[in-house]
Amino acid sequence: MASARPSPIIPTATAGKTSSHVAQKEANKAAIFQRLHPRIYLERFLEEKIRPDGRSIAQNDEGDNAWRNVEVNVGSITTASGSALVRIGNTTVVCGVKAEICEPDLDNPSEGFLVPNVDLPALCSPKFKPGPPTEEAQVLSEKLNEVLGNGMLPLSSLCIHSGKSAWVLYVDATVINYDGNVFDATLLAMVCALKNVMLPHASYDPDVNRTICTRPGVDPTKPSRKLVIQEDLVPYGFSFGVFACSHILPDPSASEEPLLDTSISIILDSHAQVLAVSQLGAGVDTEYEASGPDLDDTPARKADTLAECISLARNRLAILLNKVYDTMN
Amino acid sequence: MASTSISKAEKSYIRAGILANPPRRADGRSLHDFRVISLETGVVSLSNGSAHLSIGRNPHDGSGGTDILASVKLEVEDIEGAAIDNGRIACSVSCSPSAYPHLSSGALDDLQYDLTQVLHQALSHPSLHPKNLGIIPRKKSWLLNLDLLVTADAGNVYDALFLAARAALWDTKVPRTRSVEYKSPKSLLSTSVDMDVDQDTSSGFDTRRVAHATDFELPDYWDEGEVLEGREHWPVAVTLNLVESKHFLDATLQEEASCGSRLLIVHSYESSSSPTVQSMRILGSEELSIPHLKSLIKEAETYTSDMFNSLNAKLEDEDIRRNQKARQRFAGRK
Amino acid sequence: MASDLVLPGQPIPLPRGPVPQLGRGVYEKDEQVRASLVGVPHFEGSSLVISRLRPQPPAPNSVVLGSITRLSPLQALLSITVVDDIPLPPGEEFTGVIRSQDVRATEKDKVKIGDCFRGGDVVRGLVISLGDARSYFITTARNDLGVIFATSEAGATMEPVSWQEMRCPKTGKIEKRKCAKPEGLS
Amino acid sequence: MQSTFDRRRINGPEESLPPVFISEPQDTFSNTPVARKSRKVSDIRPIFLQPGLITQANGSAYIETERTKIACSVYGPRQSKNTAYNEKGKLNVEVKFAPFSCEHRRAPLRDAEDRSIAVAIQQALLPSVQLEHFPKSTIDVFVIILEADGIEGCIASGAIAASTALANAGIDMYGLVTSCAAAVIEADIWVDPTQEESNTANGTLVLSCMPALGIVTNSWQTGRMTPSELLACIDACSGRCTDIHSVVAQGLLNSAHDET
Repeated sequence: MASARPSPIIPTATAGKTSSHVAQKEANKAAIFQRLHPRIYLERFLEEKIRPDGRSIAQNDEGDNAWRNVEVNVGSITTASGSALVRIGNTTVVCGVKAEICEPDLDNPSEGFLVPNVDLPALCSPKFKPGPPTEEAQVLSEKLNEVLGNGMLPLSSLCIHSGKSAWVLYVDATVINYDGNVFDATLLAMVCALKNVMLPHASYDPDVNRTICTRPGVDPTKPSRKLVIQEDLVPYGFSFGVFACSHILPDPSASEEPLLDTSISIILDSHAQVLAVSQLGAGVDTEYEASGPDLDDTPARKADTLAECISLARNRLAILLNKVYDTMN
Repeated sequence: MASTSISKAEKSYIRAGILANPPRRADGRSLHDFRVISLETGVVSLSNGSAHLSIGRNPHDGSGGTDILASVKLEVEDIEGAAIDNGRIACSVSCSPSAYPHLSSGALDDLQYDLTQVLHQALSHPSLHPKNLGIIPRKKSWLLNLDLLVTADAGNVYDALFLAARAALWDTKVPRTRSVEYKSPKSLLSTSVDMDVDQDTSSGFDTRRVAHATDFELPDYWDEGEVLEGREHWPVAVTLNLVESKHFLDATLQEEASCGSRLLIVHSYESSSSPTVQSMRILGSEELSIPHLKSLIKEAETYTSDMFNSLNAKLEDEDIRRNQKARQRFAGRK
Repeated sequence: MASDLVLPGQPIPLPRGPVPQLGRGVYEKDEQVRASLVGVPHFEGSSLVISRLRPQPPAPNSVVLGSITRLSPLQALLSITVVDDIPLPPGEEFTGVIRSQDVRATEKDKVKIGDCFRGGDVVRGLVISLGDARSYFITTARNDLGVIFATSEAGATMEPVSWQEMRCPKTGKIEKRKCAKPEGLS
Repeated sequence: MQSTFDRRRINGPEESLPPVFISEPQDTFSNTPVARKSRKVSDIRPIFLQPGLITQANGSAYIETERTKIACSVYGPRQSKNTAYNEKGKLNVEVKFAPFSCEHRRAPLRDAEDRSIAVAIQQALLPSVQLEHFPKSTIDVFVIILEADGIEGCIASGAIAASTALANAGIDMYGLVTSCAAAVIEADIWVDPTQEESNTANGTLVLSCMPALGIVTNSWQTGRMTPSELLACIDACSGRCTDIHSVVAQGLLNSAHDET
């Protein structure tokens, strides 16, 4: 990728302005350059081992500031059975769980339903228009449905009366601010929301063919209960992007995402075992590493991209776990 | 209602005319005059009550003017577990594309939705609910479908819709019902009219079903029956079109397009003197100060009471006219 | 703490007698000058203004940057991404059109669009008018307007050699464009 | 809730019903208004307003009044697609209830109630925006209701959040719009009613105005009121709107300071 310097596009800053005004002029010129040539803009940054939002990609440090700050707060929506708000950097996702009662399927009469859906409304990013779910929202919902269906929440625990009535959990996530890496944020939000759910006590009354629930706290003999969640199967998602076959970018932001050639998603359980891995596109091009004239890499970089991402994900998981735990209990 | 596009010159000409002293309007009316309103009830033969209303129709060739067709259709609704016990009202306004040729289908749906929203919220409020829409408590009740069709719009569509709705509801006849119950052969006790007394009879029926199925009979022919109870409370609406400090009534399409905003007030007359406000909306972007809004609300009372009285008079002589027609038809039949 | 930051609707205290000329961000309502934007009112030249560095839609005489999306013999379609040196957020753009008679000032009727623009070129233009419902009318009929960035067939960034030719550094091939005069050149 | 099959979403069972609780009988219009615990009848709920929360948008605001949570973002001025040429800009307001925002789950696709609230908010904002500065363009205002406690409260808070987001987006406005709701319950005026209070009310009013200019932008009245009650409601609401205006002003000043 030739990176010759294009001719200066913007008229040079006129001298004599106050420093803050010159700084604003410079920032404005940089913004114009990013809008016209996003790819070259990102290349320039990566040459200095810095990403546009200030995170470093240098290999030597413990790599923690390569990830954006994660904030979780739980149970803020009272009309939902369970809810969670997750913020990864600026990406903000609110997830609410609504529990309803339905008749189980004929072919598995003693199982309830788990229905996860992601909504990317026009509010969260200029690239979305109001209307039915976009392709990206559908792909996200599909991936989340697969990941959450790995037995973390045994559907048999949602059964009220075999063959007659069972719980259906509508897990709806709404993205409020779309700044990249929505999959990780939504997965974390859904997991925290499910952990926050309080199901009222429900009993099926055969002669009226209806299920009656009791509100929490009304009747001590019929307490409401939390969901049965297999702690060791709880998935945590870590996403990476590979730019120009040369740089691995953990937790890509909205400005970086369209420029990535490869997107890698690693899903670990709470014991750092790999639950799922997906890599779309080529990994880091190792021959390029060796012959690259201006990239002073040590041979260690030759390791396979996927293995590197998994190790990065593992040390990030440790930090993430104590953050999520101290908010949960 | 949906403003046609008019040029800036025409717009300022109309506004100047209204602000002038004495005001002058294109068709010579004064600020608070209405165009000719023609009303006819009982126009749809298969409905339980109907009315056809037009405002500002050209008397010679019958062209132009806002034209509304309103019809009421009663349906029996099974209200087994639902929270309603004596009947429900559902209004819906539909606009024929020929009335709004310049609107795309999406915009037409939105307009229909907005008109329906205003009508339904005002007319289906419990304070106006007629008592005689129940048939069998907690089992069966009447669903009153009020459907209004805007076939032509020459301005002032809200007033026309409320007038037509009121006329159609005035004209509605609810067929009388008599509850009938089937006694299961085995039950020996004489069941009282009150259905929900539950005896554990050893009848063949599945014990879980209620012992007596009840239904109802219609003694009347389908288009006779009593009128809706409290039919004089149905509201009337007035739209005040605002031009700076002045306001005028019954605007034509061009006048609607040239005035910045409109205040819609819906009044219902419980006792003949003081009205109650059933709904109020502001539409449009002109400036309106709070004291000015309050004065408009007071003045609206006079307009709605005139309209209320003249409409009642018209409905009375409609009834008389139709009874004479019925008598002649009866006399003609040997 | 609150410096003279004003909010929309807030009356602005006028320093001296004569009511100054009102620029963008302020408006006058029944003899009272009020702010219509959040910001600090200051004087630019003779007019009182509140300036906000916000993306604005193109207006007549605003300088825009855009990339060519479609070419036809009579006009070139342009997707405008920068208006008056303020970039639009990613994903937002306005459509502009450069009619063949607006490409250059000389020999307007003998313009061949293929020799002036190619798809993907970044062009600096001036808005003539709001145009029609779909696009704004743009002109490049000035020395400092025209193609400012183009990639050659070989994929290299080309340098302008004359007002209507650009050269690819890799292959040395000359391609015809209506170039903008680079800044800094006298 | 009868969930229609939609191939673009993950679908649950054909039909599912919200849980029926044993404690409350099926009372519809039980007109026994529950007395207010934490605030007087004429007080509004405390407002938390945070402009500039959504970085991707031109302007945005998040508002919370006890159990009502609304996020709003403003995009534009944008090119208005497939509409005829008009020299005045267009204001397009879209409202969406989150599926988990109400007692009963909301349909994720277009819900009927979304539009009636959008129309009310659009009317509240229309007189305040100087649309003549944006010919041929559209200003999109998107509102998401994360939690709803009273439809009138949602309209009022939605209008406040939208007006704050417009100011945060640097859209030229005549003034900030604030809005307040009131309900008439047995002949006395309850300001800023919650869901149960407005269920027992026989009339409600949502008043939006520009306190800086004393201009009413929207008064949206439903139910039954006597004219004197209506005028009393208008006075109560316009008084509260001025108090809310100072909250909005403070929020905008703080966020403007952080920016510069």
